[in-house]
Amino acid sequence: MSDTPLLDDLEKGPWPSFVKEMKRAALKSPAAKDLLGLVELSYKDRVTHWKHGGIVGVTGYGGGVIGRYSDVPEKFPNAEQFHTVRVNHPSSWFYNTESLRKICDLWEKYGSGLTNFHGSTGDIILLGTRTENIQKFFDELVELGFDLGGSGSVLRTPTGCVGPARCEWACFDSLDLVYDLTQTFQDQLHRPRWPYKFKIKASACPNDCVAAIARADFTIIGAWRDSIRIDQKEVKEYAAQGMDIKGLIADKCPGGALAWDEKKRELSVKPEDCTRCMHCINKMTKAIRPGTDRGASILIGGKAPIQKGAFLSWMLIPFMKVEPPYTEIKDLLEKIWDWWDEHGRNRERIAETIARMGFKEFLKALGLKPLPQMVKHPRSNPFIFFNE
Amino acid sequence: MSDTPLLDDLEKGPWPSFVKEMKRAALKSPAAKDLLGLVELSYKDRVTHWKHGGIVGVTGYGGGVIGRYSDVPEKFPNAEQFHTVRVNHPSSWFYNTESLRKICDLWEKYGSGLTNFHGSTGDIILLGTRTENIQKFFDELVELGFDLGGSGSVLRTPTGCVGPARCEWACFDSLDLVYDLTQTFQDQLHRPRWPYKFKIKASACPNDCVAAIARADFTIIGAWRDSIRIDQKEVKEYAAQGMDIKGLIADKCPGGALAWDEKKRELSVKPEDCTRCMHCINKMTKAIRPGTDRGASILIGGKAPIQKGAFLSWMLIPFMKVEPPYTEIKDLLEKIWDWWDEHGRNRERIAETIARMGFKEFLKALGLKPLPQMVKHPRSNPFIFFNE
Amino acid sequence: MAKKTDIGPPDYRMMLPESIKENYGKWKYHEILKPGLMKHVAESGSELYTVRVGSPRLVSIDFIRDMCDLADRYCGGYLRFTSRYNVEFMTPEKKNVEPLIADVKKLGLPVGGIGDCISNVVHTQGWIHCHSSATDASGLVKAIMDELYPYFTEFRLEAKLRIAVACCINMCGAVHCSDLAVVGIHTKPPKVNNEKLAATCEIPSVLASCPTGAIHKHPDKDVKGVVVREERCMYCGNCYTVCPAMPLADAVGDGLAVFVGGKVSNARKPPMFSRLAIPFIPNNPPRWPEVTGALKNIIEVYVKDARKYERLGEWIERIGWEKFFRLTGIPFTEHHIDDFTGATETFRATTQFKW
Amino acid sequence: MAKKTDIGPPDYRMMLPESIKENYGKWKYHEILKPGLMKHVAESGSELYTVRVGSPRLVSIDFIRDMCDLADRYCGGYLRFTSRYNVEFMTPEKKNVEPLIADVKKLGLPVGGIGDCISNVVHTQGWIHCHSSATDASGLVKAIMDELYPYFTEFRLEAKLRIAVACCINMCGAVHCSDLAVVGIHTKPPKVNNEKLAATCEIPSVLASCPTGAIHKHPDKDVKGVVVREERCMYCGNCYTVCPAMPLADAVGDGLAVFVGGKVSNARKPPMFSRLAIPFIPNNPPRWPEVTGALKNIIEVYVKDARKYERLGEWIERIGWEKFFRLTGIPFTEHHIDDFTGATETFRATTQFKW
Ligand code: SRM
Ligand code: SRM
Ligand code: SRM
Ligand code: SRM
Ligand code: SF4
Ligand code: SF4
Ligand code: SF4
Ligand code: SF4
Ligand code: SF4
Ligand code: SF4
Ligand code: SF4
Ligand code: SF4
Repeated sequence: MSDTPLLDDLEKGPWPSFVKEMKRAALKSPAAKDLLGLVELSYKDRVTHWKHGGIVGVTGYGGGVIGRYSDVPEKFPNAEQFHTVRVNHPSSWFYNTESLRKICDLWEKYGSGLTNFHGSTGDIILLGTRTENIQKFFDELVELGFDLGGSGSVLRTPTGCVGPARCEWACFDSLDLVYDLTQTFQDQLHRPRWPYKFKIKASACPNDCVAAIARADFTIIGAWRDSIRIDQKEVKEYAAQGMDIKGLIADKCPGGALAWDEKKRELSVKPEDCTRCMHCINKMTKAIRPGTDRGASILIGGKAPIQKGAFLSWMLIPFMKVEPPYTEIKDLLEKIWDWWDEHGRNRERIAETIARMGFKEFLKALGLKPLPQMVKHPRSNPFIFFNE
Repeated sequence: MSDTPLLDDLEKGPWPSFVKEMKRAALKSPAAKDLLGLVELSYKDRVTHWKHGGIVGVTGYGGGVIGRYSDVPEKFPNAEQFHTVRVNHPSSWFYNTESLRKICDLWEKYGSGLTNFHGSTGDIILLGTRTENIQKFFDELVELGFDLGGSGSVLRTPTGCVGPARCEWACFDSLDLVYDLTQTFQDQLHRPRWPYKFKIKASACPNDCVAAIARADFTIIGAWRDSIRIDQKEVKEYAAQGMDIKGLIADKCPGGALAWDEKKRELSVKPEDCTRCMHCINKMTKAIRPGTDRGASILIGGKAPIQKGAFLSWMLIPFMKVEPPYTEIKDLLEKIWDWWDEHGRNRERIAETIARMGFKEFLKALGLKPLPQMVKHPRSNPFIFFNE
Repeated sequence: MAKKTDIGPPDYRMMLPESIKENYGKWKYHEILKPGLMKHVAESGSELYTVRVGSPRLVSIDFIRDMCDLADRYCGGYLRFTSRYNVEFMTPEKKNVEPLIADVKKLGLPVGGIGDCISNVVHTQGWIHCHSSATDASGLVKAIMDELYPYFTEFRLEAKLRIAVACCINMCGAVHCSDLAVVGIHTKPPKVNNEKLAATCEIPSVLASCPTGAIHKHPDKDVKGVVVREERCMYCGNCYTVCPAMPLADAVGDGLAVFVGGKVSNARKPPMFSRLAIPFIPNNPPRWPEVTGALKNIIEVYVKDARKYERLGEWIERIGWEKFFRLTGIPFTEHHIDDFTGATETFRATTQFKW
Repeated sequence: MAKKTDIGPPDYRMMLPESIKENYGKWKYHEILKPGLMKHVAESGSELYTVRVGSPRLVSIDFIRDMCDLADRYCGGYLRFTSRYNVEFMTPEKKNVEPLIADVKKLGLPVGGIGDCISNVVHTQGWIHCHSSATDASGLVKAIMDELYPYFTEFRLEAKLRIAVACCINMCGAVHCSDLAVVGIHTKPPKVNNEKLAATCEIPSVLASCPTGAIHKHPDKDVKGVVVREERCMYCGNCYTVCPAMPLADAVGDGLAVFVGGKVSNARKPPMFSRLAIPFIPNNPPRWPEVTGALKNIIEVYVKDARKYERLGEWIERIGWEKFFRLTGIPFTEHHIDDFTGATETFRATTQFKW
């Protein structure tokens, strides 16, 4: 009888099975084999069998590796150490098979052969190696042209959506921007110096396909300044195919910018009322497109609940052009980091520092002028500090 | 040349002038005359000339009179003391002229002859008398069948809308309820015992014509459990007169409960989706009426900004019948006061105590079961206390 | 002899005219016939006409006597006041209506405020009677209503528009949920008088009174008193409420803030708080032209752009705050950005905005 | 010799197929042809077909090699992964599409997730690798997707539906803004091991780590360590993150909470947070039937009642939370009522509600 009955059950069913993958790895790696046993034990005990991570890493870097030790080494000696290496992915997770195969070979040599494509920040997660392998692995990884991603109180691996590579709505080059920022800020990415982690994500339009607004301290989302472009011929096409353009498109426009003329079968827009929500564009891909004067909005502070509660990023700069060498964005980042470095408390994300110090103070430090676009609505309380 | 040039300017213009009224009073009352001079001085200096109130009142009561002294007694000796007496109004501010005239005569005898009909809590505000007059005035006031209203950390004078007396939408008897509660809780109204003030207001339907939800710690607002009643004949009338029933009524229904049949010219309602907002009733007074199974919702915590910020009252009891002797409401009030008395801090309104202790604790103390109607939405954070 | 107390207000039944007693709770519908005049019709078919009359609220007893005369002449000796200080004369007799209105006008009083109008202004004491005041209330209201008079006496709006004035941030009245609210504010910290303080206040309770912790024991051991960290002070007046030795009133520092877009009713949209439109306008009695001008501007922009049945706050919600500031030309400043408890709730967490 | 460092990731240009390089930034529109298949058309008229394939995310290097084989065979040696871990094969050659799909299916992998589908589940480490975990992530995801499989491979929805799983409240992933989120939670306070604590942690930082101030110095002077005021503990795990001597994991106390109605995109409605639907479901590996059942129930109610293009959260906003709880039959408890910072914002400040 199998010694992993609980996990075996998860090989059944239509969705691809991670257990099957663990067993594939186990064929070649004793560590992976012991991992199976250890996880089976967790399924039985209903608790984790991992201990708090110790500090492991590569010389010169303060992050990129998550140390991990099991609390049942006697039972599963080969999984006693099971450190994770975070490898920085290429922009928008595009790969040529040659690079991928080389990484696989390297991980076969130094690791458990188990991996996550990808971690939820966006790195290649290589699961399970021993302390003594880490430096060797790293040295060879660099030879392949790859480097580590971030962990700890550093700049985390920036990510961006597929954007101009395969999407007609990209308002800036998310791949190039992410690549450039990642290269420019290598030092901030590898060497902890801040109160806490800092994340950058770039979605090239407001659909936000990398969930930047929810997960990134620094959120870059595509925008345009002129009007959506409507092809009335194609609009008539959709109408002819029976689409309820008034009910499903115009009436759902949050800005009330769209008007449907049933007689003329034409859709007109009042650009000043368009909030660029993407809905009409999303649903009438052949007829409606974003404007041509493109750039991005910058939002600040997105994060998960720990500790002061979850925040969605807040509008900081309604519109800026986003073009190489991206000087404006880089200067902005430096200013933000300086202010956060100075005022942030330990384990305080930028949003929490802003919440504690006040948005006003933050704007002053950045030399930005207050705009109504920054708020849902003005204050309702009369407790105004007038002292300047 | 007049010695009140600034105030004189406010006698001009179409809106009735309080200055004219002050001058009318000044003809008979030296105190009123000096008040004119004192207020003119404030208009000149752009600051108040009143000092912090001292404790003045009538024997046996802890409130009902606001002591007030001027900081320029030498200039205006007759306004040196200018105390305010708060007289509890009859329900919904209905009067017979006989009672009104008697109060006027009394105030001519003991006061400045100046008054507010009414104060913004709802009392008759009699402005300007001296300490030695207060007890005498009170003794004669009681003979007229009137009594003082509340001030300080007491139950403040309850108020209610015109309701069944002249409004077709009343879901309970706001006049009788307010009268009964005021009589029942005379002790709480006259003798301070709480952390802070406590206000009760009753609007007999969700139009809330006494702004109870914004100003009352204990907010009683009319509601019905069954369906609005639609008279299709009258609906057709409105349509015939050219009312855009779809656009102006059905589409504005917050619950999406209304459907307009253009062909049949009929308006139908899905009662389960009606949130009783009153809009369709308000705008089609002849065609649509509230349901017949009537009562009230109880909300808690409305208040102004001092100190923890302004609050609108929060839903506490979605529906209860409101009938004499109003036992359910009275018991609820007693329970709330007991809890607040025990846990409230000095100068902390009930909303602030609830905010500090948690709604959950408050519900437990009242023995109320949690309902989704009490919240805009459930919590979004995962910080749940499971310990019971 | 033992004094009579705790009798409470008189029984409301004594105060109701026959026509109301008969149809009490049996009203069927109402019609607004013209500004300031409405008719309620009972199940029984009997009618009741209501004439609404504007009052300055701060009145002499002779004004009340004038009202009584009219009520005796036309309304069987009964009248009422509204929750916004207006006087309401009610009669079942149609023939009484026009003569009544004529006599009201003879007294120089406005008829109106019913329906989609600006009604009377909920307001407070101000320099007339309150030590906390940062401005006067009666004078502001008079200046405002002179300016907006036709909105009371004529139908010029798509919905009700409710105005409130408060002379300090205690906001006596439903100020924080008004379509338009004018609030007196101090902008200078309290002037501490330590002799008086030592004499009349308990230092611990003074320290405790300050929500921002701006008040501290006087550094100099020998001085029994306190100092205020001025940069921490938000001029809320809590300290003054508990201790007379810390007045905030200041001829230059005191003035007005304007809040907009609040509502109380549950009609269509839930109740809304008013939001800051103008952080500070200096006191300029007797007419406060900058204040009346600002209100007029907002109202005129609203009237031009609003849709049928749209309250001011509903209109702003539809067009967006950024467009509100653009259309009204009111400058948006750092003061508009919330920094009180829960401020983060007011930040914009979406890419959606208008230019 | 000095080690090479700070080279960063490889240049993305090396990773792009010709067909993309040519039309980079020049795409015109796209069409979704069937589940898991879409076509992008460039200004130039050239086409690109994308086949999306579901992945378990936790995979062996041999799985990656399988993907490489397919990419070499059909896509000129290029492929990509999505922000939700799916694999995307792209080819300009229409003729390649069906053979590719056939080979993918041979490997037992699902094709789908494009358009109005349930896509892959954003998730985390769980018992596979994380010391903080209150549950497993990979197993939950497998159990959930087995149950919801047809929603990935067929069009059964009116809008996208995004699911996330996190194994503790650190919520690694956009969990807090997902249509459906399953979050591992501890419900028992940390078990303090004071010997270990004295050895490995600084007591001040342990005390400071607790947001609720539940951790106190040990009353007994002789014990170098801390005690936890259990009634103050909200099981957030902050203390454990800073000190290994305070584990929260508990076989009985650990389980899952379900949050619903979040979204990230700015389409139509601004982004929304997910809100608590089910406070606690005990861990029941390997299949967590109570969890998969709960999700299925919510989805089926949503599918029945939702309108075209309505995300789960938009649907709830339209019908109201009280109706959501009624239709799904999920009990509303005191745990649903917020008591964290800013809780008062979540209370209902209107008379508007449904029964
Ligand atoms: C590996 C990964 C989950 C996964 O399986 O994909 C992960 C794993 C951990 N996260 Fe995370 N986080 C991961 C993405 C995230 C994300 C999502 C994102 O980055 O887009 C979030 C939410 C966004 C955010 O940052 O707010 C996230 C929010 C957290 C938090 C809460 C931080 C907060 O401010 O709310 C913690 C707790 C902490 O930092 O102490 C945390 C901590 C951790 C730690 C280091 C546990 C700990 O406290 O030491 C986990 C290590 C697990 C392990 O043993 O490998 N992780 N973590 C993700 C990183 C992989 C990668 O590099 O691609
Ligand atoms: C007279 C009146 C204004 C008026 O001209 O109508 C008034 C006058 C004062 N109010 Fe008020 N309040 C009056 C209705 C209100 C209302 C409206 C209401 O009751 O519907 C409110 C807002 C609702 C609320 O209670 O939240 C109100 C909120 C305050 C506050 C803030 C309380 C809070 O918790 O936010 C204070 C400050 C305090 O209590 O220390 C206050 C304090 C005061 C004091 C006593 C000043 C003080 O701090 O000692 C004022 C005395 C002025 C004077 O010299 O006569 N008054 N006060 C109103 C009472 C007349 C009456 O009985 O009918
Ligand atoms: C007399 C009075 C009640 C009282 O006991 O004194 C009253 C009486 C009526 N109200 Fe009111 N309301 C009165 C203050 C209010 C208030 C409170 C306030 O203004 O501070 C509100 C809430 C205002 C707000 O939301 O900020 C109020 C919100 C309404 C509404 C909802 C309006 C809306 O669309 O939001 C209606 C229905 C309507 O007008 O369509 C209404 C309707 C009515 C009706 C038609 C009810 C009826 O069938 O008799 C009454 C006369 C119509 C009118 O005045 O236009 N009444 N009404 C109050 C007159 C005050 C005044 O002199 O102007
Ligand atoms: C490939 C990917 C970007 C990437 O760089 O990897 C992507 C690609 C596309 N997204 Fe996305 N989205 C991707 C993650 C997201 C996310 C993030 C997430 O799921 O965590 C979001 C935000 C989800 C949310 O709001 O919670 C997202 C919200 C959208 C929307 C807005 C949907 C809505 O109505 O809210 C659209 C437009 C639409 O579908 O109508 C869209 C549309 C698209 C289009 C049609 C854009 C285009 O023209 O190529 C792409 C394929 C359609 C599709 O997948 O249905 N994409 N898209 C991601 C695929 C993830 C997956 O494997 O399923
Ligand atoms: S975020 Fe916008 S531009 Fe980027 S992939 Fe999604 S839809 Fe395309
Ligand atoms: S993008 Fe959104 S806001 Fe702009 S017109 Fe289209 S639907 Fe309206
Ligand atoms: S609150 Fe309702 S019942 Fe009371 S007067 Fe106003 S409309 Fe009539
Ligand atoms: S009362 Fe309001 S919610 Fe109810 S049907 Fe009428 S408009 Fe809709
Ligand atoms: S608002 Fe302020 S100043 Fe005006 S009466 Fe109330 S407490 Fe006094
Ligand atoms: S005014 Fe308010 S903030 Fe300023 S010192 Fe006094 S209590 Fe503190
Ligand atoms: S969610 Fe919690 S348990 Fe899961 S990986 Fe992140 S930190 Fe670890
Ligand atoms: S789990 Fe959180 S709340 Fe509980 S003791 Fe640790 S830090 Fe404090």
